[in-house]
Amino acid sequence: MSDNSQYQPRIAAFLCNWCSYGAADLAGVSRLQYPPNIHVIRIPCTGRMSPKFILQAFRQGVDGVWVSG
Amino acid sequence: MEAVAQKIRETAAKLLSEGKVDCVIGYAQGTVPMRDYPYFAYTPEEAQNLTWSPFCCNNLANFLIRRPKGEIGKVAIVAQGCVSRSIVGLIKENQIAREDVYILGVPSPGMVDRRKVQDRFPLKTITEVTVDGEDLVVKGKDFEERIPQKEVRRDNCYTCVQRNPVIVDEMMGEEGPSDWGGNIDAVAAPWEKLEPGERWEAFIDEVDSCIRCYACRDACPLCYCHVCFVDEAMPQWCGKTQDEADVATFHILRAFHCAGRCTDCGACESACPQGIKVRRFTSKIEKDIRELYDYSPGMDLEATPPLSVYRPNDPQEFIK
Amino acid sequence: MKVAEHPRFIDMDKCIACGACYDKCPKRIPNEYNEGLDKRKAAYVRYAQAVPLKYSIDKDNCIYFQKGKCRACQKFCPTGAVDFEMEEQQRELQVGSVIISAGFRPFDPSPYVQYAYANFPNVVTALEFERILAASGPWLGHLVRPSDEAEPKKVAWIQCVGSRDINSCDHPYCSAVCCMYAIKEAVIAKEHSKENLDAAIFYMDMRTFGKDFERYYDNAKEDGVRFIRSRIHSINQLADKSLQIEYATEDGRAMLEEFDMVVLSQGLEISPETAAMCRQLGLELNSSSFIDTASFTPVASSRPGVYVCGALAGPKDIPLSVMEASAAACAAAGNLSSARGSMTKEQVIPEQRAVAGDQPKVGVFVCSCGINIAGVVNVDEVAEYAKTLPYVSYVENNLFTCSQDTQDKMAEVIDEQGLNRVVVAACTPRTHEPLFQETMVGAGLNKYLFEMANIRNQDSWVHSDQPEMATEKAKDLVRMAVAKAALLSPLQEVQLEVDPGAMVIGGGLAGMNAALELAKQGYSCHLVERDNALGGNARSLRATAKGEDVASYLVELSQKVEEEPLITTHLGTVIKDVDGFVGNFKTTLAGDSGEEVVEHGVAVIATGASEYKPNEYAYGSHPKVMTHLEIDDGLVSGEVDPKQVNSLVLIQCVGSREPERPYCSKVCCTHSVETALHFKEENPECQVVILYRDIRTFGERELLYKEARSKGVLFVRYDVDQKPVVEADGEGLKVTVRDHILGRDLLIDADMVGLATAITSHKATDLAQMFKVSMDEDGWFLEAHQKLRPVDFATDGVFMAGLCHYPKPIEEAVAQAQAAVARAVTVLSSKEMMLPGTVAVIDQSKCVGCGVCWTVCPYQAIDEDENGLAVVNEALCKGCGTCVASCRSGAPNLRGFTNQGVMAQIMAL
Amino acid sequence: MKSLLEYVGIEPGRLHFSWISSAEATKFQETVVEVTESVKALGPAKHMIKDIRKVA
Amino acid sequence: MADKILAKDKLGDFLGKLQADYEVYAPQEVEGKPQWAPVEESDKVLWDFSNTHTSPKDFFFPQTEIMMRFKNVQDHENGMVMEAEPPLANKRLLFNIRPCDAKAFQVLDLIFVQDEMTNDLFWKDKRDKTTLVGLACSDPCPSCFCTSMNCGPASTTGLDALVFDLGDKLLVRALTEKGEAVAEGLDDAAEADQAAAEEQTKAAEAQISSSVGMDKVNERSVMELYEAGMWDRVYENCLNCGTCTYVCPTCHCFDIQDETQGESGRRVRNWDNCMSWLFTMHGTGHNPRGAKKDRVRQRFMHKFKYIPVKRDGEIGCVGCGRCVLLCPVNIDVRRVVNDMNA
Repeated sequence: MSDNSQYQPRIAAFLCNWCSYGAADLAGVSRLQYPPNIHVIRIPCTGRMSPKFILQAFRQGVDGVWVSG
Repeated sequence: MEAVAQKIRETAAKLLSEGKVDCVIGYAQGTVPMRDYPYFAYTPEEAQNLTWSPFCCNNLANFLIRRPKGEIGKVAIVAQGCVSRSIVGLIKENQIAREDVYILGVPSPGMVDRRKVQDRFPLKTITEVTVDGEDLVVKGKDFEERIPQKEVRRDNCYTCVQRNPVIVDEMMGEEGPSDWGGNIDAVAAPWEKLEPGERWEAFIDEVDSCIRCYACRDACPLCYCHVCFVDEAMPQWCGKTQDEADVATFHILRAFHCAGRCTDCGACESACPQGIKVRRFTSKIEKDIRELYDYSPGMDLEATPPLSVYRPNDPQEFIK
Repeated sequence: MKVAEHPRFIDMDKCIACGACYDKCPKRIPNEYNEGLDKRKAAYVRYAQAVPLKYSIDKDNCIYFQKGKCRACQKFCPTGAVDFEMEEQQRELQVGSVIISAGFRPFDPSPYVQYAYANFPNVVTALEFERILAASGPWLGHLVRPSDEAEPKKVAWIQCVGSRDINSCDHPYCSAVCCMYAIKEAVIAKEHSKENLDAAIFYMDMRTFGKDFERYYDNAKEDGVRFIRSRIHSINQLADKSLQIEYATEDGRAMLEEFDMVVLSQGLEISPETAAMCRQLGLELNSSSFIDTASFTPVASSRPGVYVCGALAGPKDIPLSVMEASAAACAAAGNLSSARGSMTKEQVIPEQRAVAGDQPKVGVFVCSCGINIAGVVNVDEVAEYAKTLPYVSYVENNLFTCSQDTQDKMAEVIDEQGLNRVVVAACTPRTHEPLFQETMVGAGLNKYLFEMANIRNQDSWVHSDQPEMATEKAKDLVRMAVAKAALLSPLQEVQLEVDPGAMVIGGGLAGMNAALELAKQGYSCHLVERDNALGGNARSLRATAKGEDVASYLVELSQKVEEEPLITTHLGTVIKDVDGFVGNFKTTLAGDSGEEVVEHGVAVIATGASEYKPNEYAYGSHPKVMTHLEIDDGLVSGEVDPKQVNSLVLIQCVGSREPERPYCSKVCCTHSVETALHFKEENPECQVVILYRDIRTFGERELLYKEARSKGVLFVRYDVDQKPVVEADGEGLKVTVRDHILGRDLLIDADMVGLATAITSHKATDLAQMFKVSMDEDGWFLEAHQKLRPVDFATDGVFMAGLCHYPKPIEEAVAQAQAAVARAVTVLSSKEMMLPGTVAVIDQSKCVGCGVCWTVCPYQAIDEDENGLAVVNEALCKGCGTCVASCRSGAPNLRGFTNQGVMAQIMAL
Repeated sequence: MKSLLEYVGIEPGRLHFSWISSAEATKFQETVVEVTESVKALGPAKHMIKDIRKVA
Repeated sequence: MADKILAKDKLGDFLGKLQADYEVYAPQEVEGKPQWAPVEESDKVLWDFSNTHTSPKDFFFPQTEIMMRFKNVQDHENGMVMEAEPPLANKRLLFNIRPCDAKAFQVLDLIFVQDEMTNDLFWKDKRDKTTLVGLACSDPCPSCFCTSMNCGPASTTGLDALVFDLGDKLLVRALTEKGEAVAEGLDDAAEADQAAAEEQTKAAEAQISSSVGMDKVNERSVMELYEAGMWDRVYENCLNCGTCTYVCPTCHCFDIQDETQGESGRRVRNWDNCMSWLFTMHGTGHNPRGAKKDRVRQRFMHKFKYIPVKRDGEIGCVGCGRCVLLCPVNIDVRRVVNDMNA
C-alpha cells in the first residue's frame, strides 16, 4: 500500500461481472480515462456482496468502498 | 402484579398436572436483588416457584431454541409483548413450530432497569428490593427508599409499542394499554443528533468497555446460528482482540444481523455485564426499517420480512 | 455441391487483426458499410464486429492489382499474412441438406425520380439514416444531415418506398418491416438530438403487428412523433438544401411543409444475382422473386433437401427470421437424424492432475499485448514484482499471451514447472478466460485453478496519461490475483445425464407439428392435450392466406400423429405438477385415466390461445352477428352459404388495440380479406364492405388486399373514437359508419356482420409457475430474448411455439414449432450436460434452516431437504452468490468466488 | 448498511452504490471520477483500521 | 514486622512518595462504578466500596496481550525476523486491593508459575514488578462468601501489606519485604489501633451471611460429582455467554492467535472461556464438550474439584461474588456448590 506525496485514496471497487465489469471493459475499449485509484474486485453479481466484505475493506484501511451492480 | 403471578402459577400447575405440556418456562425469584431468572418448572410443585415481577428482563423465547430439540416436547412459556413477537419471528424462521409452544400471555408491566436503581445509590450495596404497588422499596445496609417504578423503567419498555402479546393461547391478565406513551422514533438512534465527526468517538467510547463476553449475543433469541461469524477463522471476519476495529466490527455486524428481526425486548442490554447500551445500534436499524419498509418485526405471522424478498418498489435512492 | 471461394489475399491463420495494413494502405474508397457516407481503405475488414475478425484486400481498388506497385500493407504486416498470389478456389462439399439464407437487398430508391434521391443530398435511405444514428457510423452517432452536417430540427419519413407500388417499381408486396424501423428511427433520433426534434411519418397503413410493436407505436405517439396518413407524390429542394413536401390531410386540405431531412423507408427486394443463383439451384420463385414456400412447410423450398429461411422466403423482421433459421435447421437435420453424431471428432482431454492439497505453485504470465499494455505499464517491473509474491514459482512476459504459439508454450511451461495455479495479467476475463482455460485443460490442469488480472481494459487503456500510477496499479492487481489464485481449488463440472424424452403441451397445430418433428429427429415425445381431440383452434379455420385447405391438412396431421410410434398422445389430460429441471423433468399428468408421472428432458409449450368474445356491436343479441372464426366454422360446415348472403360487413380490430388489450392480433386483417374474396368468388353479386382502422396485410399478403380491391370489395376506414354502430333491423342488420372522405355517416344494410375479434391468451399462470416461466402483462409467454432466443424461455429446457407466444398466422406457428424442436434437440442431442463448476454449496452443519436463502434465490435453486436444511440444486444454480451474502450463519459458499478467496483479494488490496 | 455505517461515524462519502449496465461506459467513467473525488475530499480513512502495529 | 499507622490526611504525600518509584493504581469511581484506575489525586481513592466491578486480573493477565511480532524478510537467512514484546516498563503498586482478589493471584501463581520449565514469563514478569497493598473488608456485601473459600475479609495470602481503615487513620501491617519497603517511615501502631483492627475484622466475618460447604465435595470422587443428577437443573437456563468467566479473578483460560497483515504479523494472547463451544473445538470437527451441559459443569468442576485435587486443597474460587451479581440468568455459584455438596 504505497502512499506517494500527493494523497492518493485507495478505493475498493466491487464490480458485478456482467454489468459494471462489462462497462469497465467497454470504457477501456473506448479509451475513456479515469483516475487509477480504484482497485477492482470481480464478483459474479451484486447479490454476492455482503456487509462483511465492506467492513473487512475498511479494516484493511481503504479510504472508500464502491459497489456497482 | 401479584394477581398475574398467582394466575401463572395456577395455570402452570394445571397444564403440568394435565400433562398438556412437559415444562413451563417462566421466571423465579432471584438470589440477587432485582434479578428474577428464567426457571423451568417440570412438576406442579415446581410451578409454585414461578413469579411475575418488574424484574423479569430476560427474553424467554431464547430458551425455546437453546435446548436440544428432541429433549422436551410441548412447552408452555410466559410471554409479554416483546417475547411473543420474538416467538412469531422464530416461527417464521422455521426454528420452532407453533404447535410446540403454549403461550401464556401477560401484559408487560414495563420492566425496571436495575442499573438505573443502582445509579441512584452510587457505590452503595443494595441488599433487597421489593415491589409495593406502583413503587419500589429499596433497602441497603443503612438506607431505605421508595422510588416510583415509572422513573426507573427500562428505556425500551418506556417506548414499547406492543405491551400486550401478539399471539397467545391463554391470557394471564387483562390487556393494558398498548404502550407507555413513549415515542419510539424520538428516542431511537440517539447518535443521529451528533455531528458526523463526533459519532465515531461516541461509538468507540461506548463500546471500549466491552470485554467480548458475547452475553448480548447469547441473550438474544435471534442469535441461534451454529457458528457465529465471530467464531469463524477461515476467513476471520472479526478478530478476537480488544482492538478498536475488532470490537467495532463485532457490534456493527451483530446489530446488522438483527435488521428487520429485533423486537426491542432489551434482553441484550440487561445481560451486558458492562452496561453498554447496545440497543443504540438496533434501535437505529429498526428506525430505518420502519421508515423504509413500514414494517415492524414479529407483529404478524404471515407478513414476509422485508429484507428477504425483493419488491420492485423497494426504496433505492441510495443507489446512483 | 460445388462452391467457389473468392480470394481475400490475407492468410486467415496468420492475421491477428492488428490493423497495421489498414493504417498504411494509401487507397481510400466509399465505405459500403456506412452506405458510402464515409471512406474505407482497400485493405479493410467489413465491420468492427466481423467474425472471424480477419482483414481482406479489395482486389478492384487495390493499387497493386490496378497498377502493379505499392505493397504497403505487405511491408508493415507484423505476421506476414499478406499474400497477393491467392486465387479463387473451387470446393466440392459432400452435404445431406442445404439451407439457403441469402437474404434481401435494400431497395435502391433511385427509380423514384420524383423523390430525387440521387441528387438531393438530404434525402437519405433508411439504412443510411441507421448508419448516421449508429455510434460506429460516419459521425459517431451524432445526428447531422449530409449536406452541411448541421443538426436537423425537422425530419420526415416517407413509407412504402419500393413497397406496395407497381408503377415506379415492380414490388406489389409490403416489406413488413419499414413501419416499425421508421418509428424506431424517429424515436431514437428524438433521443439523440439535443433540442426537441420534430419527426413526422407519412404512411398509408401503420403496420405494427408484432409483439409489443403496438405499444411501441402508442409510446411513439405520446413522445410526439407525428403520424400523417398521406402518400407523398414528390419532394422539392429549397435553396439551403432543406426539402419541401406537399401532402393532403385526411380532411382533404393540401399542406406544404419544409423538413431538414427526408428518410425514404425503403422496402426489401431480392437482388437479381440471388434470384439467378436460386434458379440455378432449381428452386421455384414466386412473382416477386421470393422463394415460394407452402404454409404448412414454411421453410421447405420446392426442391427436396433444400431449405430456406429469412427474408429470401418473403419480407420479414428479425424475430421471425431467427425463428425460421432454427426451423430450417430442424428441417435440415430431420432427414439426417439417422447419421447424427457420426462425423463429430471426440476431443481428447488429457487426464487431470490431482493438485488438491499440494503447496500452491502459481505461474504468472504478464502480457504486453503489443503496445496496448507495454505502452503504458512497465511490464518488466510488474514481472519482477510478481516474483516477490508468496507462492509464485514462475513468471514470464510475452508479447501476445493469447496468440496460438504462446498458448502452446504456456502448456509446456505448466508441465515443466509443475504449476498448479495460473495467473494471466492481460485483458478482460469476460472474453479471454475460456481461451486460457482450454489451454489449461489441454495441459492437464483443472480449468478453475485460473485467475486473471485485467491490466489492459481496466488499467493501461484507461490510465494512459499516468504510466507510473498504472504500473503501480498493475502490481496491486497482480498481487490481488495471486492472493486469490493461491486459495482456488479444483472444481468438478457437474455432469447430469439428459432424459432423451420430450413433452409437448397442447395438441393444436403447433403442438402436433412439434411432436412430429421431434419424432422425425428420433426422440420419443408425450403430446398432452386438454381437449378430447387434437387440432385446437385450427379446427375452425377454413383456409390459409395462400388458400390451402386447413381441415384436410389437420386430418392428415392428426393421422400422422396417431400412427407415429414415438409419440404417445394423452387426450383430455392436464398437467398437475412439474418437478425437476432441464434434462430431468418429472411431470405428473392428470387425466380421466388417473394420474401418471412422465419423465422427460425438455418441454415445448404450445397451449395456443382463445378467441375474444366481444360485448359490442350487438354481438350475441342477433344471430347474424358472428365472429370471423364462427363464420369460418359455418363455411366449413356449410351452415353459412355465401350464396344466400347479399351484403356482408366485416369490422376489424374488435377487442384488439384497446387499452385492455394494447396489442394487434396480427392475423384478422388477412383473414377478413380472404373471407371477403371467398364470398365474392361464391357469390359475385354479394356486396362486401370491410370497416378497418389499419389494413395490416403485411408481406406478400398485400397481393390478397390488391385482389380484393380489384374484385370490388369496399374498404372504409373508421376512427377509433367514432366506432361503427350495428343495429338489428328485422332479419337483417343496419350498420352506420362515419366515412372520413365524405365526412358524413354511411348507412349499410347487411345480411351478415363479421367481427374480426382479438385473440386473447389463456393467462395460464398455474402452468407458468409449474415450469417457473414468466408471462408479460397481456398473458403471452415471455421469451428469453425477442431477437436472439425467440422460442426459448429464460428457464433452461423449456421452449414455446404457436399462439401462446403471440398471435400469428399458420405458417409462422409451424415455423415456430420446428424452431422449438431445433432448440430442444440442442439439449437432447448430448447424452449428458456439463454444468459450470462455479455453483454454491451449503455446509449443512452450519445451516439452521431459517429459509432466508431459498426465499432470496432468484433461480429457486435451493430446496429444503427432509430435515429442514438447505441444499443447492446444482443444475439450476447460476452461481450469483446471493444466498452466500444473505445467510447469517455463513453456511453457503460459492465455488470460484469463495469467502476465503474474496477476502484474500481484499486483504491484498 | 449505508445508513448504519453513517450512523456509527464512517463518513457517507466513503461508501457508494450504483447501477451501471455493461453498455454505459461513459456513466462508468463519470461514476469513477465522482467516487474518487468524494473519497479524496474526505482524506485518509481514520476509523475502523485494524492496525497490528499498534500495541494492544 | 510491627504494624504501622498512617493518618488519612497524610495519605496524599504517602502516595506521592510511592508514586516516585511505583505506578500507583487504586479503585476509584469510574462511570458510577468502582473500577481500577491510576491514582491522580489521593482523595479520589475509594474507601467505602464492596469491590471493583471487574477483577484486577487484567493487570497481570490482560485481555489482549501481544507476545511477539514477526516480519517476513526475503534476504534474511531464515526468511523470518522475530522480536519479543518489551517487558513491563516500571514497577507498579495496587493500593486498596481486596484480600479476595489478592488471594486469587496466589491461586493463579500456582498455575502460571510452577517451575522454571513452564513459567509464564509474561505473568511472572508482571507479578514480580507489582506490589499489592490490600484493604481489609469492613462491609462485605451479601454475595460475598470468601470465608468458605480459605479466605476472609482480612486474609493476607498474596498480599505484601494489609491496611485497616480505622476511620481517620489507617493501620498498615507489612507482610513481605516489598510490604515493608512501602510501610517504612511510618510510626508504629498503638495497641488500641491493633485491637480496633482485630475487632473490625471479627465484625466483618460475622456479617458474611452466605456460606458454602465444601466438605462432601472434597470427599466425593471426581466421577461421582461428574455424574451427579443435579447438573441437569443447573445448566438449563445458562446462556453459555462468557460473563462469569471474564469477571472472575481466578479464571485464566486464554487462546493464542497469529494475526498477519501483508508481510508482517503478531502473536496475540486473548482471554477465552470454557463456555464457548469454539474453546474445545477440534480441527476434525469433534468437540469433547459439545453440549451446553458439559461446558457449564466443566466451569464448576474445574474450580471446586479439579484444582483442589491437583493443587492440594487450593480452591479455584475466592468467593468475591462478582459472577453471582453479573450472571444474566442469575446462576448462583453458592447454590450450585451447595447442591454439589448436598
